[in-house]
Amino acid sequence: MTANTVSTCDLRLDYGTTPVLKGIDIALPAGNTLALLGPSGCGKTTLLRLIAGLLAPSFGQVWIEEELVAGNGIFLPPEKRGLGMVFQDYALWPHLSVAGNVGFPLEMRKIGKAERDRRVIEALRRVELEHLANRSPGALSGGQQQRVAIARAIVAEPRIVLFDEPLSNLDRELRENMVGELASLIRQLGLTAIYVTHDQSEAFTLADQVAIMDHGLIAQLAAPEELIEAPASAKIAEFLRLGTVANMRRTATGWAFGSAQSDHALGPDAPFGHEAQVLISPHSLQACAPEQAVLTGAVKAVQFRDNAYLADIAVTEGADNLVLQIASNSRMRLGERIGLEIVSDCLRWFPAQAGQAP
Amino acid sequence: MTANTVSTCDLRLDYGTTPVLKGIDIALPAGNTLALLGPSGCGKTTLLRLIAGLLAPSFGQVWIEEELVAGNGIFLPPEKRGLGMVFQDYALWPHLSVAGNVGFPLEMRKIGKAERDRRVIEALRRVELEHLANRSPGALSGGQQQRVAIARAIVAEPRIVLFDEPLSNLDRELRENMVGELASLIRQLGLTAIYVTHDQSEAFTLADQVAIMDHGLIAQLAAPEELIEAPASAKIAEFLRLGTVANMRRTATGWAFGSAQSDHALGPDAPFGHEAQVLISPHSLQACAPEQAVLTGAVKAVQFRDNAYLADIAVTEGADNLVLQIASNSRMRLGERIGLEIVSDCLRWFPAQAGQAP
Amino acid sequence: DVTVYTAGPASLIEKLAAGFTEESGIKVEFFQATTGKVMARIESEAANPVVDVLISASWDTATDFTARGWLLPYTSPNAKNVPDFLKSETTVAQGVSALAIAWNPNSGTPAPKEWADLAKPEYKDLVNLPDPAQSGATFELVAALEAQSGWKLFEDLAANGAIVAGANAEALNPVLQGAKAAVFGAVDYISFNGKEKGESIEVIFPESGTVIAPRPAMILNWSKNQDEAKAFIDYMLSDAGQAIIAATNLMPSRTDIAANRPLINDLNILKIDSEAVYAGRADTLASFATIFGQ
Amino acid sequence: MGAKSVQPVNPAVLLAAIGLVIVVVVPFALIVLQAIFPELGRGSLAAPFSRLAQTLGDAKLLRMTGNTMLLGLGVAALSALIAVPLAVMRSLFRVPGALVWDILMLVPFMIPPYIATLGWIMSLQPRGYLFQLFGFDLAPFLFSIWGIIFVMTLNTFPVVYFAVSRTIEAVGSRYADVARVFGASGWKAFLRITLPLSTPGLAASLLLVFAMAIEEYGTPAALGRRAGFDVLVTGIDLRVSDWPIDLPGAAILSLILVVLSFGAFLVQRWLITRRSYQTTNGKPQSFEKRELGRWKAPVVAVFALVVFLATCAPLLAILATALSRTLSGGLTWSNLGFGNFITIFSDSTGALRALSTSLGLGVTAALLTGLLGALSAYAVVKSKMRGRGVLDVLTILPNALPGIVVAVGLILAWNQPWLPITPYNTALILLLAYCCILLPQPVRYATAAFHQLGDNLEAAARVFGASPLTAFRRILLPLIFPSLLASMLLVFAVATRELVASILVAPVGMQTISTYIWRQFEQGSVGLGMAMAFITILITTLFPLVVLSLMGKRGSLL
Ligand SMILES: Nc1ncnc2c1ncn2[C@@H]1O[C@H](COP(=O)(O)OP(=O)(O)OP(=O)(O)O)[C@@H](O)[C@H]1O
Ligand SMILES: Nc1ncnc2c1ncn2[C@@H]1O[C@H](COP(=O)(O)OP(=O)(O)OP(=O)(O)O)[C@@H](O)[C@H]1O
Ligand SMILES: [Mg+2]
Ligand SMILES: [Mg+2]
Repeated sequence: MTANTVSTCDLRLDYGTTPVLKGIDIALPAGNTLALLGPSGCGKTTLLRLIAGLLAPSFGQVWIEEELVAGNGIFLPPEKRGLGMVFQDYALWPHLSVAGNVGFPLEMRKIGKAERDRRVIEALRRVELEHLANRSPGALSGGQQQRVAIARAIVAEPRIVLFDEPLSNLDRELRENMVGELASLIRQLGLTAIYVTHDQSEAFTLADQVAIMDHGLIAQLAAPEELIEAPASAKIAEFLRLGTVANMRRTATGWAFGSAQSDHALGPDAPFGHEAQVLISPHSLQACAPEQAVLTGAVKAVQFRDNAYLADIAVTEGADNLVLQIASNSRMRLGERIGLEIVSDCLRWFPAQAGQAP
Repeated sequence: MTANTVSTCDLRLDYGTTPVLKGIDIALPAGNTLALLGPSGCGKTTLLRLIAGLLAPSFGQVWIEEELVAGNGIFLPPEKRGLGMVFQDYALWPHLSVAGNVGFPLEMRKIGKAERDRRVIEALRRVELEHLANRSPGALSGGQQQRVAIARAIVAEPRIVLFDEPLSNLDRELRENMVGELASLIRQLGLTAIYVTHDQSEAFTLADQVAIMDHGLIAQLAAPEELIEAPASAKIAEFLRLGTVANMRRTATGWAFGSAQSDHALGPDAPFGHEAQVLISPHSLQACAPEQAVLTGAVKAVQFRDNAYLADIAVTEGADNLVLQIASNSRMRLGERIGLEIVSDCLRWFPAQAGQAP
Repeated sequence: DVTVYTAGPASLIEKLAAGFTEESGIKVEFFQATTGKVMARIESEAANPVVDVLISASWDTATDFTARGWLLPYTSPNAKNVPDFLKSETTVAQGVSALAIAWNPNSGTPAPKEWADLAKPEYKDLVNLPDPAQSGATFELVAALEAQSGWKLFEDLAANGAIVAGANAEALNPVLQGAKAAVFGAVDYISFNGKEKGESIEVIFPESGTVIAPRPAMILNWSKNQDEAKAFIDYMLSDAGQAIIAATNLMPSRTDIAANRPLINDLNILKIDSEAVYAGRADTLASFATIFGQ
Repeated sequence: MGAKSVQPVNPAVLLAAIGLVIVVVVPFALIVLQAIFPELGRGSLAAPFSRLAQTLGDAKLLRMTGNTMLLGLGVAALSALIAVPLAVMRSLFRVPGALVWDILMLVPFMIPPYIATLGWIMSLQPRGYLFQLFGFDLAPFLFSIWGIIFVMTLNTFPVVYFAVSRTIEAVGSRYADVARVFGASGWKAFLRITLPLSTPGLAASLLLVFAMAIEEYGTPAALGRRAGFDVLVTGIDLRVSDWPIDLPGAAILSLILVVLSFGAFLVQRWLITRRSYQTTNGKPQSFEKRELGRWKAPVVAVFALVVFLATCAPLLAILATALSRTLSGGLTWSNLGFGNFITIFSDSTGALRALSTSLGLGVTAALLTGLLGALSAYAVVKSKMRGRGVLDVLTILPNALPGIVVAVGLILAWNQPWLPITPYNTALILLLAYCCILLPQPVRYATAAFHQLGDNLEAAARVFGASPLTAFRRILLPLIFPSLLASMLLVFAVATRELVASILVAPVGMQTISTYIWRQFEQGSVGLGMAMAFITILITTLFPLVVLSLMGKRGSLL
């Protein structure tokens, strides 16, 4: 079980002269799930297409079950790679019914009619669509189409499944059910999966490893906990919305926000005037009375998030319009002034850097 | 400003003999944003299409700016309704460049070339795509296509914009930026918007009113806070994932889970043996040592959510496999036994009912 | 202006029109096609006809139009030298063609002299017949020969591999190229024209006789340009007009005009009883078709 | 803004309806009336139905109908066999010289069928060119049903080629690629996905081919008679060319043809409305043609072979005849020369005038039928109007009408004395005839293309403020343009050489290329006619080439 089911080596792809993937290395052991996270247009779909055999790499190799399938002048066509895939745009065949779409991979595996029908219905039941088996996919809602695409990808129980944002158009309840379904399927069948998503909780729930992609490169590849506990850079921390990244300057005794002189937080030792970035996550902050606090701010916005309110606090100290987020069980009033206390051992420090957005 | 910009009255739509919308009443004052939430296939897109004039209602009326635009033998074609729309499937025109797609609504308004170019670039800048203006939409990633669709919907600054899951394929960072962009646009221009989404935080951030749709009907229409504080039914509470809905039975002194006899929670007075449902949200639970607790359970799963870990706790008491969620700043170990304490005044009680899934 | 509908060679009507316009200053608009197409057009236009002068390739149409009362009686002063059988109260022939055997001397077959020669083994599979259903003259030839000696000749031809091949020109082309040796009943002037151009083709009029196809010209009684129409008829029958007709290798209808080819008086013309023949047309065509396995 | 009553009439639909009434309904109605009232030509409604029994009682009718069906199905089947593989290569792969092959495949349409057939006869008959060059002939094959099907297929298969290649190009390779991910081999993916998805184009073009084959006169007349193979059109032609003219009989027989093609139409309609073929949707996927790799040479060879048979062989026969001093002289050096060409160039006024008339008519007919075809197809496929089925039926009526019958219908319609103005006896009547005869081409092509378009593309345009006509012009028309352009080129090619209807309705004094050529044949000047045919084919081929290159990038869509 240590053999890698899917791996790539220095995989590159150019569209014309524009490089889209600039050297991707992944190695996914059998039975593992890799989640791909990354900003829009960073090359996630392209990577999946390369693995599926829908594109040939400009450079580098792809191995599937220790067999070289692309690169070095070799190119194994998609049908020989034995994959399942959920396409980002679904790519349902308009001329086949829902059942026809879902049954196709089984037909290709020469599975008899009776068995096929049974498995099609089973797959449709997993995505809660068995009642629409005879519809044309054009007469389905967006979310229903997406679920047909999922059913089609898993119906033949391929060893490797590529999911390209498979749940993006589903409501949250269904999404959670589907995540559960997929997780149990992956576990039961020992599937290896690559899972592109924009939903971190989905990624962290399903994946054994998470790859953060950025501009055609993998910025960090780690287990979910590790990613949250130890993001490799401020950029990744920001991308994962783990909290606010603030620029700090070393004072004589501690660290101050921006150009402010008074201490705001404790941190690593460094020469006076040294700059660094710090990740301040909502749970490294505690609200307190504004009078006693070293840090104060006004409530700028309040959002409801999952199970608590998240308040954006515009910090008064320092000159760089810093906004921190704090979680709270009760809704704060807009404009309300509050004090903030930083729990210093929850902070993560990064060396200062120029660019911000990942 | 009390005039309703968009309203519908007993709006119904059947596909063939299947009713899809069964009587929708909404009334949206100018400058307001209505978020539509609802399970996949419940009719959200259909409602937008009716408002846009892409479908004629089977029954009922649609008013736009106090003018009857559909119903009673009247039907105003879409181009006369002056809307913008983000289609769920983007509906980009493959033969036009990105700029051509975005500029189309301006062309239809006979806006001169120079002005048009300026506004196209501005709209593209809002969605961070100005560098791709000359690409063909077929050569974009899914998320980039979606952003083109957004730019096209807002470029002409129509008074009313319909958004059909406009951010579903964007990464979280971009999504939050875009929500901010849209919110400021809506505020600045006084737009009236209907916003279909599966992301509650998006809905609650943007919307003045939220409508929960279910099977072609509006189950609840309320302001975001109200929806969270006072969901109209257990079904809605479950759909919104506000917590776990548990079946309770009245004991002599309080309420017990399922068929258990000992008290687990305080609640409204009722005859002995009476049944009810209760919503237990993560913040109505507190972890405590298992020895002293009336309620104990084992950690079944842990997810990372936004800013905290959410643990699923399989409750030991009661026979009905109850799973409660509890938020925690630290990751709990799977299988760990913990005690739970219920903060009774955070509970919401509903009369017992049969069906569960919304 | 005068509008002429004509079956027959385009070059002929072009030259006649040009000559007439030059002489009289009257413009001629013409429509030229096969007899069938010309008639179909007149038939379709019947509600609002525009034709003044009609020149057909089949005398039969003239008879029929006269019977329908569509023709304007007119006898041209120039028609004096036209034999009686080529004119009537309403109609006068512009020129005459005859049917003949068109034979390719390069075909390696002996020169035929008689219709019956073409049923000989030397001509096995080498004879074309124009379709009597499509060519009025061929029909008359078939009817006349049948009246003379029954279907035997045609049965022999069919047994010898003779083939029915479309209208006149279609039947001739394979003979020119050598696929066939002879046409049984070719329209003479087309073959003469070919010969003039250097094609290897001989036109043979069998001694036993052949049929002629006079080309009747007539004025329609609905014509609004009757004087011009009459002038046109006069011109066609004038020396100049008849010379143009002779130059296309048709026989001029006036007996006093010379031509570079055998004339009516040189030919043995089979007598036919038009009325009876046309009355039995459908039967004749059906028997013919049966013989040739159509 | 003034609200309108429910679902206001879409102006595109209205335009289509008006156009169809003028171009199709009027002549067709008169043909039906003519079938019923034998005396209609004389403006009398006497003796209705009197010819029906006699015409339908014809003993040969059943056999002729059977033969007609056989011919139509045979030609359609063989066309599909030849055209589909070529179309697939052309649309999914980068075939070297694709545009040149396309233009060359247009040439068969520019060769009048009777000339092409004559070319084949002169090539394959005993002592024909084949014999003169290689010492054998193929006469038994040529003068048989197989020969007829072969020759007619070579004249019609490009209809299928263009339609299917455009359809598959719109489908792209994406759907097949997806099938391959799910385990289908390349071949399986083609059979199960690409081919079914190209059904709209395939079915539509096969319908066109079927209709063209059953209404074509020249080839079955020239080749079929010897094989004892007569079809309905030869019967129809006999009735209009044999005195006494039997217009009602011809009309009745053509209605049988219409019924046959209507049957084919119903099958086609069932095929393309049974399922959805909307492959062009709002999430565009760019599609790049693949390289042929080591298949390049074989594929080019196949293209070359087909083009040689369909285009070069008849052209060479035409050229050989045009260069021959005499037919009987054969292909010897001494018999060859440019005499026929010199004759044409020395007295070129008539020819030039005919040429410009035909080119003008061809272009106008292509534009008009293109527009009307696109509008009607839109009305039928995309509008939700009630009665659009009727429009669809209207567009196929002229499909199987022989040109000569259309011509009769037009004369009957437009030569009524009470009409204040009439196109009759002007060039307009030719235009009407061409539009009526050729309208089915753009309609079928556009219908197929519309079936591939997702509904939301138009919906989006409307929402963003485009009126129905603007949405049609800016969004739908460009999206179906590749198909439409191909069909308009077909219309152009056919209209510039249409003979059968032209002969009958051409205004007095006006010649088209085809009537000009035909008159040369009539006089026995085969060589002269062939020379003229050759020249006009060259010119009509150059014309679209020039237009397409002027159109730049959009022209290369072809
Ligand atoms: N053409 C059609 N014929 C029949 N039923 C249809 C058709 N189009 C949509 N439906 C059905 O109508 C219902 C509502 O569809 P709609 O697209 O409005 O759903 P939705 O709420 O937008 O869902 P989603 O969140 O998945 O996009 C669905 O159950 C769908 O299956
Ligand atoms: N045909 C093409 N030609 C040129 N560039 C392309 C083409 N297709 C995609 N791209 C570019 O390649 C990049 C990667 O695209 P890809 O679809 O892999 O992104 P992605 O990570 O899946 O994004 P998303 O989350 O938006 O789906 C994008 O910036 C896109 O613009
Ligand atoms: Mg993607
Ligand atoms: Mg939807």
